[in-house]
Amino acid sequence: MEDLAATLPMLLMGAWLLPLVSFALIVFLGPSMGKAGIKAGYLATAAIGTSFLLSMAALVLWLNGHGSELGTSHHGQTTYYTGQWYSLMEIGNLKLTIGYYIDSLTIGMFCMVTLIATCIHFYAQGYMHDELHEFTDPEITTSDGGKFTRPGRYHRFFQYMSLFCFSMLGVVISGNLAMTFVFWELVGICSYFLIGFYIERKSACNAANKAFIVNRIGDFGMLIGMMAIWASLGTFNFGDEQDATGQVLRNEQGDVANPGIFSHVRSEKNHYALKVPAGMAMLAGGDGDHDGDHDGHHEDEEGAQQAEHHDHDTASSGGSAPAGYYLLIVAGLGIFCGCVGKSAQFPLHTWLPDAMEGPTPVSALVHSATMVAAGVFLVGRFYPVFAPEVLLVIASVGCVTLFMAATIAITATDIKRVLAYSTVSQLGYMMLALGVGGWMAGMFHLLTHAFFKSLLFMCSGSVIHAVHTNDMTEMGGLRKKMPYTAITMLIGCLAISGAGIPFLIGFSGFHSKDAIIAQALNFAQANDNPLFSIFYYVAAIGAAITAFYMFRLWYMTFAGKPRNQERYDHAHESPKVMYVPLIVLAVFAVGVGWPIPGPSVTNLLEQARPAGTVATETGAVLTGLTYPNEHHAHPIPAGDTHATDAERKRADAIHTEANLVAFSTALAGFLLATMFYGLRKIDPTDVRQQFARTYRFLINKWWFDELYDAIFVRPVLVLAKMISWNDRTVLDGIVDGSVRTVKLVSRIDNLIDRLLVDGLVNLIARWTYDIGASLRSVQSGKLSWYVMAIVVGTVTLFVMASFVLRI
Amino acid sequence: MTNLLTQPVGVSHYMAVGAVMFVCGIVCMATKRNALGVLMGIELVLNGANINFIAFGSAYLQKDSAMSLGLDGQLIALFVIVLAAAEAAVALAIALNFYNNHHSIDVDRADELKG
Amino acid sequence: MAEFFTTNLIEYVSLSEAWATPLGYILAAMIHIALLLNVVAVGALGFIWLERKVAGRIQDRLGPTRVGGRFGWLQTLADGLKLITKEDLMPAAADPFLFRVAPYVAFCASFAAYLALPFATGWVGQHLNVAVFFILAVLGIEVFGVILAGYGSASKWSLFGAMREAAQVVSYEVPLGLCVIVPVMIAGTMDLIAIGDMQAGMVWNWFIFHDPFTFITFWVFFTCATASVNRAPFDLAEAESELVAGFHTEYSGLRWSFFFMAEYGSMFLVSVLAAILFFGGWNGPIPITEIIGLNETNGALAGYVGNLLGMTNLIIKASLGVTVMIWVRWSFPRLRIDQVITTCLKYCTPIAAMMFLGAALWILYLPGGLWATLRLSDPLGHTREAAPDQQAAAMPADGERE
Amino acid sequence: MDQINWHTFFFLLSALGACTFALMVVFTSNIVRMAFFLVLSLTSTAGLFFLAGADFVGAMQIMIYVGGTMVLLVFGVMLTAQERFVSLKTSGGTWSLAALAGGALLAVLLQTAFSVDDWKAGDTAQAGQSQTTATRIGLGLLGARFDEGTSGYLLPFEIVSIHLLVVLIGAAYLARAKRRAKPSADNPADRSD
Repeated sequence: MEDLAATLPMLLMGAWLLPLVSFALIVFLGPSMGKAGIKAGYLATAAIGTSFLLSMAALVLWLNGHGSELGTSHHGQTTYYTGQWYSLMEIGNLKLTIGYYIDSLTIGMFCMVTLIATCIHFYAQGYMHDELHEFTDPEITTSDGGKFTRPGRYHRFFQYMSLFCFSMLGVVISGNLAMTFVFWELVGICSYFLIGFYIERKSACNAANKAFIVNRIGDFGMLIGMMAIWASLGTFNFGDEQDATGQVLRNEQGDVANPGIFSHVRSEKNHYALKVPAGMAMLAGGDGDHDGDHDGHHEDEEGAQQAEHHDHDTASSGGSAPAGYYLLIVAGLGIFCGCVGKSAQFPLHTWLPDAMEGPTPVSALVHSATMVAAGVFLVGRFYPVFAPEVLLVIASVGCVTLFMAATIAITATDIKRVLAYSTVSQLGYMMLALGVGGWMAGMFHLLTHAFFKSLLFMCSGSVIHAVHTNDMTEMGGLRKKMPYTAITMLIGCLAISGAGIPFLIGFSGFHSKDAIIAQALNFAQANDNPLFSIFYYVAAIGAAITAFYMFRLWYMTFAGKPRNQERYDHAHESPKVMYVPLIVLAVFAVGVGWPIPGPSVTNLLEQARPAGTVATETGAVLTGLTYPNEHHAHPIPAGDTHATDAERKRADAIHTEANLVAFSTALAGFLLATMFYGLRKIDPTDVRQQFARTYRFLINKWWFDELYDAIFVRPVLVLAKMISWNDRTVLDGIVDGSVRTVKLVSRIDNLIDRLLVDGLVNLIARWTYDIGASLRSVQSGKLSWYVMAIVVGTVTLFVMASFVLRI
Repeated sequence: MTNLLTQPVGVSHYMAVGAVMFVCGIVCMATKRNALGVLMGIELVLNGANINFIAFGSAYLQKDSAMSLGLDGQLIALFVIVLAAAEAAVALAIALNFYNNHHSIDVDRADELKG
Repeated sequence: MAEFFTTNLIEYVSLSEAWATPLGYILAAMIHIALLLNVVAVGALGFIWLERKVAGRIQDRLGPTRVGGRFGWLQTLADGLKLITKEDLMPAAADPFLFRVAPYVAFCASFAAYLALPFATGWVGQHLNVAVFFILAVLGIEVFGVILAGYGSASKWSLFGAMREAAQVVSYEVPLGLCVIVPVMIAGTMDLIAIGDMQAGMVWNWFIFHDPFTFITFWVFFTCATASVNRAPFDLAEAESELVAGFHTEYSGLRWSFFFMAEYGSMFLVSVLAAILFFGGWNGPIPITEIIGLNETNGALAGYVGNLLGMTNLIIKASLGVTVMIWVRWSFPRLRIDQVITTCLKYCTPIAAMMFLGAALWILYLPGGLWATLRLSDPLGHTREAAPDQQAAAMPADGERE
Repeated sequence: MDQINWHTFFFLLSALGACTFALMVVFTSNIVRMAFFLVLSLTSTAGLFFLAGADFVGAMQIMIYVGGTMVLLVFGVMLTAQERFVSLKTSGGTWSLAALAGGALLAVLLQTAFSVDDWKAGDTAQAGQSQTTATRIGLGLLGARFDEGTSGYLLPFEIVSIHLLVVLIGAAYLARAKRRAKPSADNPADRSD
């Protein structure tokens, strides 16, 4: 165990820093790395590949050390290692450190990110080969109507990819909120670079700016959350301070010596139940000393009564909730704001589809598997701190996003945009899952989705590479030309649609989506309020829509007859370096979610479940809000003695219903898509005309861009014009007037200078000249004279000092 | 007169040697016309000074060892040596430059700036 | 040893103490000198023979075969006799003083460096705390002999050779010094005996295996050492294809042989230095003498035998180094002077500097070196008590060896 | 007869060497021989340093002065050693003036040297038990003075490092081969740069 505490951080640090090394090397040596920087690709790939091996080593070590605890649901403390590598600065209480927080989630994410990134690096070596020589951008015409040609930027691409991997891994491994924020922003800037890779294209430029600015809005909320947490808790660390062997440091009373954020909110003393930390209560004006006695949401009756009692006492400051509870909500919402931006949730989702302007490997890496996953990851990491009310917000946002993005995806014809909206929609699934209390379900879907979404993106890249267009209306019948791509893409579609045999086994998406729907159902059943059933229904409908648009995409691309013969004729299967990664990812897309006994992904994730989140919880403000135990959405293992028979029965029922619903909705979507596009029994254009209004609404993406344009962009432009006018007339007038005054003054000054000052200076100069002329004969140019003068001077000084002055 | 060989030496003896070397250096600088000869004189002067530093830094050359400079003497001597090396490099470069321009190494020929 | 002679002189020869003390010291010093002179002179004898044999083999010849029976092992002696009997020539335009004194300067510098060179624990002419530094410094004087010879000969070939030598040696002192600093830094002392003793034990205690940086450092050190003792392919000072014989063009007879002895003496010296700094000095790959108890704790005789074995060990290692130098000389063409300087300034110096930095960081972050670090994760259960000797090494005990 | 003090004996030997060779530097007119005597003088000085217990500085003296600076000087001498510059004669007047000034300075310095009683004799019996100075000097240069508890010489050390770098660049710049705009026709040797 103590070895793990030393070796795991070492291994993961290596995995984390290798891409940085690659980045630094490419930055300084990139252009000289082989022809047009081709070795930069090898270097970056080698770096991330080694990172993957190190991550796998870490995983093996973890399983070796903690494998025996797999699969057992636990209610106690999560196993983790935390510590710091480097202290950036300490100002008073504020400690900014580079640290780590390693649990099985971290390791799982490391393996996933590095594996996918490695595949994508290989893939990109093939995809980006155009950049190896002079690159003529087909989408740009210069002002004189010619083609725009520039030197290739192969090495720069891999430079940013390396930096991106480093940043993403930094987010995953980071041990405190401040470090997370730093790497969070690094991820943002990397995506800015990569989206704007074709910087000469206006659209790419705009998309990069959009992504960056929209993310800033979310980050502003995140900063507020950070401030709320730091001001009240005084620490940024996630976990409790540990000694070198991974044991939590304790003081004499046996309490945790330096608790992290998680322990502040869900302390060991309080049986890991959510409780407003003393710091927050104090900051909110409540009496921090009595906090431990009265606050908190104990499951037992007595605690509830006490809480009620306390509520009456502080009715003025905290309403019905305990003091500081709102601060907890603000902190949670703030952090969630950042995640909304990064994970492209409603209403900040608009940047993600535009971000498809970047090269396809970028889309696959940045905007499907990792960067947007960072938001979900942070929600998952920060889960213990979210109050039930915040979770409700998360669920609502996820629900809206899920539905909205899925509907838009139905009408999109750009192959990458379909996938982009699908990504947004799936992220909405994850948020929904987290929001309804399905921590495991959300994280599980995050991992499985990363695999099949990157696979899908890379397949689409392969298609684009072959036909040189994004437009699906110009494709069709490509499966004969590109068998590998077609099959792997079909696997990806099946996985994302959640195909599988109910109650038995299926593609990875089947298991994760099933878990989400089950928890949504569980949540709906636990709350009487029918409004909460919306989550369940939207999730189920979303599954159908997902299957529909995914198979629409596949049919339009690969099945049927070619719609554009010329493009079809030029199409060809991609090189080996591109389709081998596809096959690797396809294998994972199939099997990563299988519930094999022992080291399955779910069991691994279960180990990282934040302490106390399986217990049933209720809201303090919305007192009707109840969060059920996530374990009770699945068949409860026979060994679990905590569960009652009723709970067992209910869990089985939920499982059965969710399984069937997930399967049947997906099947329905699939059949519908087959009817429309596969067998062509129904003509899509008819339907389109029939629902013209809806179609326009969807094809224009719910008018979101136009709405933001009207609300935010135009007013800002008008304001800017007004300020500009003010600058030019008022401010410039003042400045010009002062210039004229200064000119006048300086003329007068000039007169004084020439007559008075110059006269004086000239006089001194003449004196100096006369003295110099009389002294020139001393400068004989003979070195020996100078030396002797020094000696005689020294001796004279000495004689004077000792005999005349008698010092 | 006491036999010099049987007496322990002290700082004074070192200072005497230093003084001789120092004065030799001075005379060398004053009398040599070759620029490199002058440079050698400078080296002698610096060494004469260094001997004093070492002597005062030595723990056992004075009656009262607490009066010694201790390690400071050696450290300063070290700095002198290093700076002397730097000085020699620059002076040599100047001398070579002078030689390139004047085809002579005689410092008395370098008198363009004389008054 | 001086005390031994003094007491014996007083006791048996009944000299007064005033005379016995200086005599004792002089006797002890003379014995030391005689021993060391033997190392230089006999060593040179052997190595010149070795050079001729190795060169012969490399060029598919037999080399000397006749003198002294088999293998021509007395060839060098015969050469030496011939050199002694040769006329001592001096060019008319030469500066007589400098011409005469130059060979002695070269030889004395090479020989004086042996003063501080240990051959086994405690077996050293004069135990110095800054032995490594002293040896490098004194070795640097050797170049003066060459330069004075070049200038004093009043021959342009000699002058060219001397100028090259001056430029080369001054340049190569920089990477050589940097390379030496690496093991010195690891050992924490400049005392060669302490450095040698620190590498006692199994083969992986040798500093060359301490970390990857020392491993690379050794090769740089060997290259620079080859250059600084003027051996091919860096023997620009005597490049016979261009400069007749370089700085010793005008020399003949015994004076010439002094240069030769100085060269072989220096070769052996740097090889011994390399052996002590990187290859464990007098410690074998397996501490056999330690295992069978041949050390001071088991009596003076055991210690003496152990030291003798150690010395043999060291001399074998150093001879291997010399052999490699010979091998290199007969295998590689001579570099041009600009290539020599390029090798030094563009390759050796930066590499040595990087190795220095790397080794420093290694020590800082992996205390105990590579093996100690590996042992941390040793499956056989060695725990993380990293190398207590490392801490002991940081503050070496002084003045208690002799 | 008193016991001969060996420390004094070696001191006198080295001092004699240092002074004699320094004087020979002054009185030799041949520049190469001057350099040779200077080497001997500096080596003797190193011996004095060893005797004063400063073994590191002594070795440093040999390494830097003798092995580096002097080789550099001789290098310069050879580069400029044309026949007419090897022995430049100095006028008798300069000699006498220099002797006068030097003699006065020597008198003053010697008077100072022997003016303090405490300095006249030390306790050189301790000379044998010298301790390592290299480690302490190294620490002192890096800013830690454990013997006195004061701070060391880190700043001067860094300044000297920068200084050396500047000198290196400056010397290389000064001594670089200049490409003349117009090679003078009357001196073909000028073209050889």
